[in-house]
Amino acid sequence: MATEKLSMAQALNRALRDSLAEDPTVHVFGEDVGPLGGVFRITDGLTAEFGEERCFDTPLAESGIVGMAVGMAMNGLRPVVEMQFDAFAYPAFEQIASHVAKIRNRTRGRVEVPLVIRVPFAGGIGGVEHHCDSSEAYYAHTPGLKVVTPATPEDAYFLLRESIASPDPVVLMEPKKLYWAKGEIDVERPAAPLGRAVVRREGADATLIAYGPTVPVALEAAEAAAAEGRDLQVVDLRSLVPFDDETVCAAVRSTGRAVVIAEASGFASVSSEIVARVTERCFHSLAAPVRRVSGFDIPYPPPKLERFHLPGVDRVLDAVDDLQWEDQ
Amino acid sequence: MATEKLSMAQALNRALRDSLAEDPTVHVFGEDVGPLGGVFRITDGLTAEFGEERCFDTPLAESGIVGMAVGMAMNGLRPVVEMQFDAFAYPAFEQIASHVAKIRNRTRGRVEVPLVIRVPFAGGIGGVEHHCDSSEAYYAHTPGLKVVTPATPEDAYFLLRESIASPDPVVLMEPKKLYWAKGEIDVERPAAPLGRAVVRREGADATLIAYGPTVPVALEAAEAAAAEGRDLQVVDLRSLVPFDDETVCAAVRSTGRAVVIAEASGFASVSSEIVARVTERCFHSLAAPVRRVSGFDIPYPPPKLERFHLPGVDRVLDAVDDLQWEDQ
Amino acid sequence: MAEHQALLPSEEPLRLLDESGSRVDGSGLPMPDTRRLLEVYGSLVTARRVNDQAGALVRQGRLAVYPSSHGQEACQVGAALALSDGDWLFPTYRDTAAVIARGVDPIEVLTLLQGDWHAGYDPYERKVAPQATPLATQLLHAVGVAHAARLKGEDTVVMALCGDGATSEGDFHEALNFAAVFRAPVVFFVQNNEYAISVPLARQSAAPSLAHKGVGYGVPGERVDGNDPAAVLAVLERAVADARAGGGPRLIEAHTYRIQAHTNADDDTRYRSGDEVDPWVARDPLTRLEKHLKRKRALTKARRTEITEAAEAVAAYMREGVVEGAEPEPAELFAHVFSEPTPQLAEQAAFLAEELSREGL
Amino acid sequence: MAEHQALLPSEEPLRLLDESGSRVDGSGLPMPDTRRLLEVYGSLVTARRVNDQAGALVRQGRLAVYPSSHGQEACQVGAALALSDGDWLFPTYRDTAAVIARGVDPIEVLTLLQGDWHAGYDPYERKVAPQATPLATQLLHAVGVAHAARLKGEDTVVMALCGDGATSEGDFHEALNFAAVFRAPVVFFVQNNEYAISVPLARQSAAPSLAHKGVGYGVPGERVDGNDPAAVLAVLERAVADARAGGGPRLIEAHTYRIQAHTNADDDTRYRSGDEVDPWVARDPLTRLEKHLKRKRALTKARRTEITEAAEAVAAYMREGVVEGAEPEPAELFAHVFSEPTPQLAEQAAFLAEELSREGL
Ligand SMILES: Cc1ncc(C[n+]2csc(CCOP(=O)(O)OP(=O)(O)O)c2C)c(N)n1
Ligand SMILES: Cc1ncc(C[n+]2csc(CCOP(=O)(O)OP(=O)(O)O)c2C)c(N)n1
Ligand SMILES: [Mg+2]
Ligand SMILES: [Mg+2]
Repeated sequence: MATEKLSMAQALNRALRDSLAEDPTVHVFGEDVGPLGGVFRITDGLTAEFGEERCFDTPLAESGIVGMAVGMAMNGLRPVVEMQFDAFAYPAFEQIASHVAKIRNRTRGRVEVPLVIRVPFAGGIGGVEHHCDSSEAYYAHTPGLKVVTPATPEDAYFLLRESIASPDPVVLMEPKKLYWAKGEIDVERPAAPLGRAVVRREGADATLIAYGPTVPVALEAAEAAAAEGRDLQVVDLRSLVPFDDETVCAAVRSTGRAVVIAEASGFASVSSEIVARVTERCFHSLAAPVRRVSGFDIPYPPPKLERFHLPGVDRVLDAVDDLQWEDQ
Repeated sequence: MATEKLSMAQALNRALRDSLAEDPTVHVFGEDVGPLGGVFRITDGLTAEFGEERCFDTPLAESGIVGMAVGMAMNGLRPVVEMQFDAFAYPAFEQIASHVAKIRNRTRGRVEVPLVIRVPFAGGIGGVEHHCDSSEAYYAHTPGLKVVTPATPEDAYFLLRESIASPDPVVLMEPKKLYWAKGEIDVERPAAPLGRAVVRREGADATLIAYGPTVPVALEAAEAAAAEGRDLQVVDLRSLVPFDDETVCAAVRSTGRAVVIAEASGFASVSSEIVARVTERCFHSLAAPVRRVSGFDIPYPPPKLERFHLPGVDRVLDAVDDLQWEDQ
Repeated sequence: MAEHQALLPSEEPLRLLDESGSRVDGSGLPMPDTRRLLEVYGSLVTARRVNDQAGALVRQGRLAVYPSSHGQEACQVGAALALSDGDWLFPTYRDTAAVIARGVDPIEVLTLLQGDWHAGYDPYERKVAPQATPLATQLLHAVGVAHAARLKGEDTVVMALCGDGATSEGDFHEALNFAAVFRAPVVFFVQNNEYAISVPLARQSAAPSLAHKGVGYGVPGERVDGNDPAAVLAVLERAVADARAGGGPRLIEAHTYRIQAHTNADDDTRYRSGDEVDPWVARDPLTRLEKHLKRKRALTKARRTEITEAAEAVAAYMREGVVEGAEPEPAELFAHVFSEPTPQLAEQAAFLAEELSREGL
Repeated sequence: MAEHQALLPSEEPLRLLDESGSRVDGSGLPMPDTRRLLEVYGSLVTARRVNDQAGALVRQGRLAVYPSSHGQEACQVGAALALSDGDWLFPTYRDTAAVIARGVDPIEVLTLLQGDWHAGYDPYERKVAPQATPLATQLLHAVGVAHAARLKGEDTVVMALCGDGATSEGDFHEALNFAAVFRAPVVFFVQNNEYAISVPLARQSAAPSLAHKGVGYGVPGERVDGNDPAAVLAVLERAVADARAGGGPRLIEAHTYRIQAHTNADDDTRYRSGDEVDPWVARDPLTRLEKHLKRKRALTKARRTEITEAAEAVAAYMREGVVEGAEPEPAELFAHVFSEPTPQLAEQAAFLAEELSREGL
């Protein structure tokens, strides 16, 4: 069919291009997204193809970018904005938490802000401080925001397309370290609606629950475990809000054991939420407490130390081994 | 002894006054904290007593307030800043997440920023939108911040004193609805170090884990349950970061059942963390999954609907009743 | 002359009427014609009545809180009347009178302060954004609405209101800058009422005036006597016309004064004296325009009665509507968070419904 | 004359030397004496050498990234030399040469870009804040340090650096305003190098100049030719002296140009042409001062050798230090988060230690 091999960066670029072409209300803007094509080249060629009005650079101010997007969305457009790096979205936090997330609710649904905030996030690329934060919990904790994150180029394409099409504001967390990973993508297949997890690998012994940058880690761990005779299932959440309790709980009930894998610091995080809700819902199916493999509760480390912080295959396998333990 | 009956607002005021008097490096500032004494009067009389240099109004800009505090702390002072309401701290989010929380770590401990950010938070006072957010998860999830919250005037006094004395930055979450609740306070008793939970009520059947505004709810629920013959234990966390695993786990192990009560929306929150960590640590002591009674995953409601959102005694008692249930 | 001169405000705020209602010359502003001034006067009387009535409802415990624009009505009315139907108004919590002057249903406006819901009116009906509480944040939305209008080829102008205190927020800066860079048709209208709750202007800014902030963005700054209804209208109408014609954004500072406390919950005796307030009472915008119109014999008794009655009708409507507000439905808590409730919200809604049904609600 | 005139910048950037190194009159700036200019020249040569050497280390894969100040060395050196020992410097990621000019150990400075740790030097040793990455945020810290100094009765001045792009951030606005209101002794020094990564100044601001932002805060704004080492030093020294004397903050915009790409990771051919860059190469600050000193016969061969050798020594030190950097200890991950590790961090540290010991590390 129309299958192609693209990197996640290319898939995101394709999604923007297709959305711009199909829907004249779509507008892409942010810092350096114009002629430069963004520091990760996600918007490469869009200004040339669609003109300055459809894809443009803004002054350097994230609150400004998001705030302007809110107004544009109020006035019938579908803005897609780029935050250059995770930590540089923080200046926009008030706009995101007090307006993007709340304006529909405040106005009893009269004002919709169908905008997308793209946030390249997480580490593993040797970036210096402030360039590798896993900030998804801030958004996922804020009612009114949808929060999605792809682990494959194909999901990146469809999640971005669906996010743009959504009448609700969506924060798209893009795992930087996967920007260059290639995968097959068929842009003509019907898109799954936002909010669906997917079982990436079947397995009977335990369930690995991952999202974004940790999905490949989970798959690799499952591969390694298989060599040792342990049959691990891998769930890729794809959407943090809404959360796909159905898929996740069915998976965990089928194995009775689970490990949640996330790069973000664990405390009061999305991974805490997953442990909590899986336990609440599947308590009597669990043979062992759900384990977490997350980043430590520390600021993101300098490049030479990041490998000690990031959930790696060995640490995941250790956690799987721990699923047999008794409570101490 | 030196026991007095004070409201929490008065206790906080007393703590500021005593700190200003004892330590010339303490400086209090923010919006309307000078002659007005703050919209909640927590800084009442401080400018008159200590002068304009020790307690002063700033221009209306929260990022500015926190950013200036960082610089003052770098230069040997101990700033105590007030954010007027929870949601109005969001403009300062970048300063808090990228600087307050990280500067010690960035500089290998060379730069300390011993500052306190006071955040009146949570609801129950009939406040309009943006005045009642429970924002503690944003801070608790950010490594490098201590996050504490009092439930009694005495704790308010000591937590604020200890926060000011701490070499680490502390976010003090002040439950607005308890500002006017009075309690005995003995300012001369030795202060507990930051990071200690306290068992507010002994009980054998189940443990209620609460903090800040939900502590009185937990105590009331325990009282009501006692009338029905159920013996509930109540833990007041006081500190979210650091977290007192020792006290909490000992409590939960002693009863085998637990309900976590928090006003904040539940998703990816401090309450998720508590469920997760208690379950991880006490799995085999648990007769039932740990239950959560938290705010819904919605923007804080308008005054006339807040009672449906807030964890109340009945909802807590229902959750306690649920602790017997099997996994469906 | 340096490029910047054209962007700098006049040394004194522009005026058309002095405190006694006499015509002042030299501002270069066109005097609105009498018919228009009568319209302004009518709106002023209603605005004052709205403020008074809301204050009374607060005292009766029927509204939780009300930030009054008493004394600032010339700004309230000017902001509303300077716009065409297709334009947008971005008000703050203090601009209830402006929102009503623009034609929004007063009861819908008071939904917020009654505690029934947040924004109570349909923003699209009269093109009035929800009243903003987080300071200066709405200015960016105003820029976005204006920029979108330009992209769509519409000649909409956006009037964005804020107070003196709000000019200190980062979002004020970003909004002015974005508007200037994109030449968005926004009139930023700052009501400098000398206070941000308790904090006086001198603690807010050391600038010669707030209008002097314009030049730093390449935006023309103007100052107007905010208690002169004629000058406020004239200056805003000119700015709206310029913006509509493609001249880009404008920054206008009105010099006025907050006669009452910040809200009923505030105690202004803690930070200012009556001596400071009194001279401003004498500068009341209503009496100023009334004197002017009387001097011009433009205010007939009949017209006056008509105006008073119209204002009274609004007040009566407010009194009625505020009591009769139905209690909001608990189920609404979950209805508007997303376009469709998520499974999580559906579950929570069911939980609450079940809880209420057990309580027999 | 209106109050604001004193706060507005000159129409043209101030200059003491033209591009050929000849003296220009009329700026009202005092010409630094020859001894001082020689000192500046020496620092310029080192700064350029630092930039070149860091670039080479990047090409060799020994540094991850380097944002060069090539072409902006007059600003780098001026910012450092205008300060006394007790003053503070607040640099950005691009101001490595300024940090080194202030006397910080170059290898400690490069810790960040080597990936060993974040800030590598002790900020208190030479009173240099960590190089800031989140744009404009450090300006507020600078205000805080300055305000604290004033409260403590010290006569410290703080030099706060940022780029043209950073002036668009809300924190720039809040910092200027806080400094003005508190009369904090801060010199805000904007290196306008025409670009924020790929975004040209015209997309950043529509103001006549960035120095025009000063008047909106009541802060005097000045413009200086950023490639004129004599003028930059003179204007900064005057501003530092004024601030020290209690004159409050100053805003100075240096007109300069980013000769190289944003960093080595950037591809500037995507957004600008070589034709645009070339004239700026001709305005090089080093050659300009060199020509001037040569014309004055102030630059002896011996002095020149001495200067080159000093610069070479720094480069050699960088080459050596960057290879020999020890690997950071994993345990450090937990050491500095709080004054004492929390029980949670202690547990996590033990977990990692155990993991590493199992791996035999
Ligand atoms: C971001 C933010 N910070 C703080 C507040 C609390 N607050 C509400 S009104 C106000 C004063 C605003 O003063 P000004 O802008 O002059 O407007 P005015 O009330 O005088 O009309 C403050 C501090 C807020 N609403 N938003
Ligand atoms: C808050 C924030 N947003 C975005 C970035 C990413 N970023 C790094 S440098 C830069 C451009 C800065 O331009 P300018 O202020 O002119 O300084 P220059 O690099 O030219 O020295 C950007 C957008 C950042 N570091 N911080
Ligand atoms: Mg005001
Ligand atoms: Mg630049």
